[in-house]
Amino acid sequence: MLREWMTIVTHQQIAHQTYLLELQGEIAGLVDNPGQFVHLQISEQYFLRRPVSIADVSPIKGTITLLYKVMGEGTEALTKKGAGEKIDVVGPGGKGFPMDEINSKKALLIGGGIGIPPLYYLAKELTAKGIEVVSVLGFRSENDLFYLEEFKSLGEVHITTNDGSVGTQGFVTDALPALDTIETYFTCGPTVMLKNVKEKLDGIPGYISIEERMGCGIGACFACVLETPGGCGKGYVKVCSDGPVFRPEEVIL
Amino acid sequence: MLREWMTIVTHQQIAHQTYLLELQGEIAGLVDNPGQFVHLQISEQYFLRRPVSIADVSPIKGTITLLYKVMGEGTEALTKKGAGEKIDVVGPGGKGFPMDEINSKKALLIGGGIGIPPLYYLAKELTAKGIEVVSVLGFRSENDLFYLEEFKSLGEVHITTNDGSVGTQGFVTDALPALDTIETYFTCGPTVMLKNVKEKLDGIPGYISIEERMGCGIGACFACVLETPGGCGKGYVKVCSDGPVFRPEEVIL
Amino acid sequence: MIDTTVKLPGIHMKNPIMPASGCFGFGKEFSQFYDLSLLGAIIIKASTGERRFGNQTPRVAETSSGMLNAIGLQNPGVDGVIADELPFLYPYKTPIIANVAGSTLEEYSLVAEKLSKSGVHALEINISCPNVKEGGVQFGTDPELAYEVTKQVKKVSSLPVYIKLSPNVTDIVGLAKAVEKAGADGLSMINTLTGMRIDPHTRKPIIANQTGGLSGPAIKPVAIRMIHQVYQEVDLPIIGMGGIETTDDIVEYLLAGASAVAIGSANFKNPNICKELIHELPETLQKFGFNSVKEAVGGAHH
Amino acid sequence: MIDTTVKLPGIHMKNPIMPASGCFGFGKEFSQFYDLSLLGAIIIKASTGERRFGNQTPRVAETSSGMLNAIGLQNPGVDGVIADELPFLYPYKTPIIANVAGSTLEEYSLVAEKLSKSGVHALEINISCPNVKEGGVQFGTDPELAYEVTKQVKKVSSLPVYIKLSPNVTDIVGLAKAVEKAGADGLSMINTLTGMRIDPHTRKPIIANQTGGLSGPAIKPVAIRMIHQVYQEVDLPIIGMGGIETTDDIVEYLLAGASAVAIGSANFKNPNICKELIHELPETLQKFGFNSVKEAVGGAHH
Ligand SMILES: Cc1cc2nc3c(=O)[nH]c(=O)nc-3n(C[C@H](O)[C@H](O)[C@H](O)COP(=O)(O)OP(=O)(O)OC[C@H]3O[C@@H](n4cnc5c(N)ncnc54)[C@H](O)[C@@H]3O)c2cc1C
Ligand SMILES: Cc1cc2nc3c(=O)[nH]c(=O)nc-3n(C[C@H](O)[C@H](O)[C@H](O)COP(=O)(O)OP(=O)(O)OC[C@H]3O[C@@H](n4cnc5c(N)ncnc54)[C@H](O)[C@@H]3O)c2cc1C
Ligand SMILES: Cc1cc2nc3c(=O)[nH]c(=O)nc-3n(C[C@H](O)[C@H](O)[C@H](O)COP(=O)(O)O)c2cc1C
Ligand SMILES: Cc1cc2nc3c(=O)[nH]c(=O)nc-3n(C[C@H](O)[C@H](O)[C@H](O)COP(=O)(O)O)c2cc1C
Ligand code: FES
Ligand code: FES
Repeated sequence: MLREWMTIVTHQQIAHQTYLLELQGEIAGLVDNPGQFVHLQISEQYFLRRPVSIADVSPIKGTITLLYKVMGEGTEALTKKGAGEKIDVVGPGGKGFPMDEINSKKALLIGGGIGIPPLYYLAKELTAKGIEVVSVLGFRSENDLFYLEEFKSLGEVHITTNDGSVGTQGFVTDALPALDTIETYFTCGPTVMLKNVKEKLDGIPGYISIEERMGCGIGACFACVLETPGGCGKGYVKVCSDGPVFRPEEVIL
Repeated sequence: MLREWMTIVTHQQIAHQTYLLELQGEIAGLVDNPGQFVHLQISEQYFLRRPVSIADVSPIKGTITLLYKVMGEGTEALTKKGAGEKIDVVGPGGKGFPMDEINSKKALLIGGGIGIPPLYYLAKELTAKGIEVVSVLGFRSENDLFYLEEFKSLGEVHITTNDGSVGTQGFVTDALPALDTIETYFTCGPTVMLKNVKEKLDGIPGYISIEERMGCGIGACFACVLETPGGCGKGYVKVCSDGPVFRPEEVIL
Repeated sequence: MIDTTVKLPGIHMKNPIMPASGCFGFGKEFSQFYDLSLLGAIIIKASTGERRFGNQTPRVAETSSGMLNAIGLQNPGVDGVIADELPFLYPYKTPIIANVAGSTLEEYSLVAEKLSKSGVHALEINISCPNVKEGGVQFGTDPELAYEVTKQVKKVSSLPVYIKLSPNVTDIVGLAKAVEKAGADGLSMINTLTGMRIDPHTRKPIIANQTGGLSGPAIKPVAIRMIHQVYQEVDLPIIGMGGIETTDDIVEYLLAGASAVAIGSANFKNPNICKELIHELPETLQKFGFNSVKEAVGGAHH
Repeated sequence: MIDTTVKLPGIHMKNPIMPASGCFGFGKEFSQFYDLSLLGAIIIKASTGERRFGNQTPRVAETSSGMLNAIGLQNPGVDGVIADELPFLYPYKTPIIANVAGSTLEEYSLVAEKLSKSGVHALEINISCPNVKEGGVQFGTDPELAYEVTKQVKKVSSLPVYIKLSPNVTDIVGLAKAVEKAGADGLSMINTLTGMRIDPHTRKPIIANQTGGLSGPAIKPVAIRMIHQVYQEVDLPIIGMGGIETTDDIVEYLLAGASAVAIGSANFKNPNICKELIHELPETLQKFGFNSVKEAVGGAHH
């Protein structure tokens, strides 16, 4: 893990309140797995860093791509930064999806809103390993859609929107494909979604990626802990350093 | 007085750690007298505004010119702003030199360091009124010299530097011209200089412009008060709204 | 239509927004920027028995997200305030809250009594000014003295009395309960936290008085916490203050339990701030699903 | 050559800079960023008698120039700390200060006694943690309890004992004097100020525990003021902390009266901060005309 000033290579809006940010620096060479994140210092005005998933890595350009949504003051301020500017980044954080231990024929990816970005890099890595990918992506509305073509180029895609403006109206759990051939699932999104997914896909081996407010982002402050069922292990895990990806049975959501 | 976002027209370094900042906006049309100042909000990161004297006004362009020196974090951050950017300004503040009541043949202007800028606009206005101007300008060193040609175009100029690299070595009070023909003096600079000038020029009618740390800059918070001799008037004056220009006999330095 | 009106003892307000004491002088300077009749109320600078010059300068210093001040209660004395300052404010359609300070119980009583008859609408008793050597502080940190000063002031004044509490205490609820028992009509929370800055160049405190009162967004979390605690234990309306700069901040104060809010040092950053917040508040309330200010008050406790 | 060494009871330091308790875990994570042997000392996270899970999440919230935390003393218990965490630190050439917390006098004694024999160099007694329901707070706000806990810990421990004071008190000097009388070897100042933030969307406090401890530059003026006050009245070395982010800040702390400093939440903004400050300090001391750290200590009092 490093702290460095990365250079903004690209910064553009790709959907309603949604931006693509491509950053160049040494951190790009340190990414081990999809599902890892970087911790961004937006400016001196915001005391805490903001965790954002790595949505893609280009080893050739030495860049990582982030896809983020404006959720509050920090992400709003982030939109003001232009290509060529530098940004203070710590990363790559966390362990991500353990690509080495995954060995399936067909995988189901379920993402909601700002949980979708890490699944893109995951889908790329899975298909590169020859694993078939089916994605279910949930958005608020038509204007919020992003990276649809990118996901489609990697496999079957199902869309849901809260207002039904595209795809199935409802939540990701309302548009699950036939599950009989799915050997592993991967999901990332708001905690309430993760809970529903975990319940619906009970029995299928899975990986869930969890969001929690962070202090340090490196495992030192205990801001981001989750309890483990029956106090397994140490009785807790740290989302930032033990996760953000866990097996559903490892944590209490 | 207004609060407005003025546009930066010019921003350039003119001497060691010294910058010229030209700002366009309605405030330029409201300046009554030389010696008034504006109160700049550098950015959200600096809680208090910074008072800076108006060094020149261009009614045609609708601009004011500020000349400032980097003294700490705020002025350092200010140097980063570029032409075209907007800056949050309150002004014009204070009363300045009362041009209407001045009626001399020859005036002596004594400025030290960042006290020099308001004297330039003053010199212009005095010469415009047909008053002859002699200036004594004190700098730290040769590298710090600014606006020399500008002052020279308006009258006789004497220079002092602390290290003697140009002009007389020492302080402004070491290079005073013959005082017999001087009818009024005007001085602006650090308080210790003002004290010395006041003493040396005792007997000659004068105006001194004073620096004090400010809160509101508009006369409401009582941060910037000076006591008056023998408790004259209310017993105090406020530098920001009653001043920054006073008669030497009006205030206790 | 969002209802922004607030009725507190003695003060019926168009909106819950007023400038805080000491940050708005006696109003005159800010009247250059906007019509003071827009304000929900106006709290004027502290009055003492005699005129005071206050502390030496520098009296202010900048801090991270805030500032220190040690003005030292400079004011023309209560008679001067009544004769020279209040008449300017009477024509405005805005209730006036006069801030009362003193070094002794007698001084508080005297000032309160005189101001009670001056035409102002309520009194705010500053038992918490950290920038004067004697008095002031102890009244704000010792519940018995706070009780006593409230009792005395209530005795001489026919106006509603708001006690302004200091945050520099171990037990803010204890203080609030003491002044409630003594008959206070409301609370103002909070005054400044005592702080200091040292200039590494001069090796001396920047403020001539050494310590000063810390205000600004830096102290907002402390104010919110104290208001939240006091709201649960004390049955008095609270005027909340400390670092307010946005209408989101105001909603946070209302939710914590404030019935109205005061804007202090933000007036120095932006002389139009009160006007702008008053203008924006209805939209912000609506954004968060409120139809009125009253609906939001104490909302974090349900 | 600028002399940056500092000798305090039990800890001989290359430089006056150490990470603050709870902001550096037990060191492992930060050892990815730099060699921990660079540090003047290292203060580890609090240990309690038994392992604690701590509070519900969210446990942190952002504020202006600071943050709130309510971790709730999560730790593996003193035996776990000694068995699983300390061995990692022993190889580094850096004195270790163990932070001791508890809910009862007995717990403080037990933890202090065990840690005394573990190989650490000094104890820091956290009588001021605002984020646990029982204990902690009262020990830090009542001078008699503070005296008692110091006395007990001194009885069972052969190591120097630093008492970590809470800023949430009316009279910080009274607390400092009480623990001095009880035999404390030094003071740590300050812990966090208790604060709260409310989210206008959810209408609830952001932190699950409702209140949290405010840290960061927002609290620096309060820390400087308290250290300045205590330095004048109490004859104990002070480890200063609260919002330090620059070497200028460190000089300000030294001038106020701190003999060494701890860096807390700034480690989250910049994981290299301690290393960078250690690197820059000599130059900064020189800039302000000091030849050593010792020369600067208490400089604002001359
Ligand atoms: C491991 C991880 C990966 C993430 N990846 C992405 C991503 O790829 N794209 C994306 O758009 N968003 C992502 N998020 C969420 C993102 O961190 C928040 O939306 C962002 O921090 C909001 O900041 P703000 O200043 O706009 O909001 P504010 O609400 O103003 O932020 C205030 C504080 O709360 C924290 N916070 C607010 N929402 C969240 C949240 N959902 N999770 C964690 N902290 C939060 C902020 O970091 C900040 O400290 C991720 C979060 C985590 C934990
Ligand atoms: C009426 C007036 C007119 C001025 N005109 C000019 C000018 O034309 N050109 C110029 O270069 N400077 C001028 N100054 C001084 C200028 O305001 C300070 O140099 C500047 O505020 C320093 O800010 P900083 O952030 O760099 O320094 P810091 O020391 O970091 O500032 C910290 C705080 O102290 C205040 N402060 C520091 N020095 C002074 C000072 N000398 N006077 C008042 N407040 C101070 C700052 O405003 C700020 O609030 C003037 C000051 C006054 C009062
Ligand atoms: C310069 C200044 C002067 C003040 N004078 C007074 C005063 O005279 N009486 C008083 O009760 N409070 C006084 N205060 C405290 C404010 O009214 C307010 O309680 C405090 O500043 C917190 O609010 P803020 O963070 O919005 O500034 C003063 C504050 C400042 C900054
Ligand atoms: C996340 C976090 C956890 C903390 N945990 C502890 C602790 O376990 N024991 C303790 O004495 N202080 C603890 N503190 C307080 C710090 O040690 C320090 O006193 C305080 O944060 C002020 O310093 P800062 O402003 O540099 O952060 C904690 C602070 C933070 C931010
Ligand atoms: S954010 Fe600090 S431990 Fe996870
Ligand atoms: S700065 Fe507020 S009165 Fe002068």
